[in-house]
Amino acid sequence: MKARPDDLERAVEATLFAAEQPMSAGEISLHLGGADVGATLANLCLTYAERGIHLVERGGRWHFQTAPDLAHLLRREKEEPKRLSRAATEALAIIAYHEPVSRAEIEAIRGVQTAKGTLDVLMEAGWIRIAGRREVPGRPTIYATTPEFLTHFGLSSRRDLPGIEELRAAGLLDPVEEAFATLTGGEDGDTEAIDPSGEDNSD
Amino acid sequence: MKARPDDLERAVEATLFAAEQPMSAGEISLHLGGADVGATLANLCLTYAERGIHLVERGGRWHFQTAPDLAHLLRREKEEPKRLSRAATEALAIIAYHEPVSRAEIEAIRGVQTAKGTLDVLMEAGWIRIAGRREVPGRPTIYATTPEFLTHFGLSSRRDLPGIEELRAAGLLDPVEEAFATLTGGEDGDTEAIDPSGEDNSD
Amino acid sequence: MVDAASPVLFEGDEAWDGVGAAPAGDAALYLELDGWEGPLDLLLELARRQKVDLRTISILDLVGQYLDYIERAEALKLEVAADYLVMAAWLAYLKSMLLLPRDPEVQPSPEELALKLQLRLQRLGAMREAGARLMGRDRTGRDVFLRGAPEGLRVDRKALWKCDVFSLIQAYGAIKLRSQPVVHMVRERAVVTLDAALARVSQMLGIAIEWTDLRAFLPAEADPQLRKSAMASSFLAALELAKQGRAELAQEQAFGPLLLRAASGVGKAA
Repeated sequence: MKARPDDLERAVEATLFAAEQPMSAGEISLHLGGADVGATLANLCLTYAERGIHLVERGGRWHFQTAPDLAHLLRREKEEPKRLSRAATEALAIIAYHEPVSRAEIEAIRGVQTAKGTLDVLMEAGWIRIAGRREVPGRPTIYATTPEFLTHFGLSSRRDLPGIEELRAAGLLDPVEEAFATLTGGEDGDTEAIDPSGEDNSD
Repeated sequence: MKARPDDLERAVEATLFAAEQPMSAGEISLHLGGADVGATLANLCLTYAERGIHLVERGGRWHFQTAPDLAHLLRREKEEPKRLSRAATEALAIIAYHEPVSRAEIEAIRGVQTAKGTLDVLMEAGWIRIAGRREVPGRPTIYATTPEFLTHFGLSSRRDLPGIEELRAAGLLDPVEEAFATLTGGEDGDTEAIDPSGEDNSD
Repeated sequence: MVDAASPVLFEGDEAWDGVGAAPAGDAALYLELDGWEGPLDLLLELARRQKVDLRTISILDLVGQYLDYIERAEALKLEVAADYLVMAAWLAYLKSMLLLPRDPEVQPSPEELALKLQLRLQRLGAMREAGARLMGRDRTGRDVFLRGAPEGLRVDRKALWKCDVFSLIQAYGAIKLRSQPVVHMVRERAVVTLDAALARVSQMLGIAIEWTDLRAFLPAEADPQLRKSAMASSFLAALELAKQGRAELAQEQAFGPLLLRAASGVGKAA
């Protein structure tokens, strides 16, 4: 930790400390009259690395938060966030790892219908958003995660999603049909299986 | 500043950071299982003394706050260019040509009511000022232009404003009859008396 | 893959924990039929009980377990939802195909169907694990905390008013235009008044014994405007004279020439 922070460092520190929302480097710079804050942010990150407060970047936006290892000291007085149902947890994971996805694609993976309320809960939490429509027949709505999702789960970016690289490498993020075609030498794709479990119910 | 804060220091730091209210040393201690936090608080105070955030004690309770010299960052003014509305432009023109005038007089000349906000905008812009009161029943406030008005419009004096003849020559008074100029008196629009019908309307 | 019984992984889901933690293979498990999220979910749980990687799972074993499970649930007279039964029928079909000698005519082959089922289980398993790991992260408001009472940043927007001198004088011109009293001037035009026409027609009528076209009474004027005016007033004059009994009017057809002569009585009297 430097003995004496420079003026810009102090200003960035104060700005982020006072902010009610995470801020992007651009927003901080704008607030501080256009100064280049990239190096300063990196510096501050280091400065606080060993303290009880950390400066973190989540989805390109920066904020201060308490060090994770102190959770046990702080938790008791704080209300825990509401627990997510299993359906909502799975839907969130599917959206995060596959985004953007349609409801039909979520259902294809889960093998069951997704109750209307499930996605609503995730929207209300501010973790997912409607990301447009897929340009296929029926033009289904597609969903993606939000910057708040990254903030809440402590992810710098979607690349930080636990195990996403391994899952991608193993082909587990590819649709079944695609993986199947790869495994069987590109034959399949349109087999009309008497599969009762909803794999083909594309929207 | 110490290279590595000890655990208690980190805990106190995080506790005060996350607290929604300032906390007394006793409350902090209670929160952290009874540790003596007096020395730690004094330490933290020093640690942050030169930073953009300060740890301060107010009436026996501690909290973090933005360094006083950076308080201006919390409330920043942003200037947005905005075009003057038509009503405001007309009111300003009347004040410039006829000053000092009361609001009732402005309305009499414009032929429509002038919202209170219109004159406020001109005051906020710094182009008009209250120039006293007219000594008539109701003693209405009268308005005149300011030196900033001349500066903004690039005029060395109000005599620079084109007179009626010039306005006509410029095609700005096209269908207007000759007789009109005598009604408003004077060629150059300087401080001539204006339509007396408006003068007695109290504000 | 993570052991299904791991409580950390699926914390917060009572039904699922209950199932996962149930004593292996027994009534408790069957009673939980409502707890499954569909047949695929049940299959995945049964697969996990094989405690092997989903990539090496024996689909045949799995099918057997599933069918067994449904049978026993039915034996216990539990309500088994339709989709579980549909899956059971499909799995029974798959199982018989897998066991019978391969018929090359049947497409897709049972091995391919089994592979697809396995791929689906892998995907659901992967996402279930990902969800659990996501929930287990240092979450804001549970593990890490934001500043309790941020001062907040406020940006006060101040209008920077803009106007130029041309707009100003243009506005003044507009006001002057608006407030100028409107005066309508009617241009003077040459007309033949009714009185003039009356005098002229009655004078000329004195010498017209025969029917005469009204147009003959008009002054010889080049100006068509004035001629129109003369026509209109002469017509009115003719009507007036007829009303007074001093003239007679006739018209042989609609829009035909209007004929005029002195009333016979009058003529004789004069």
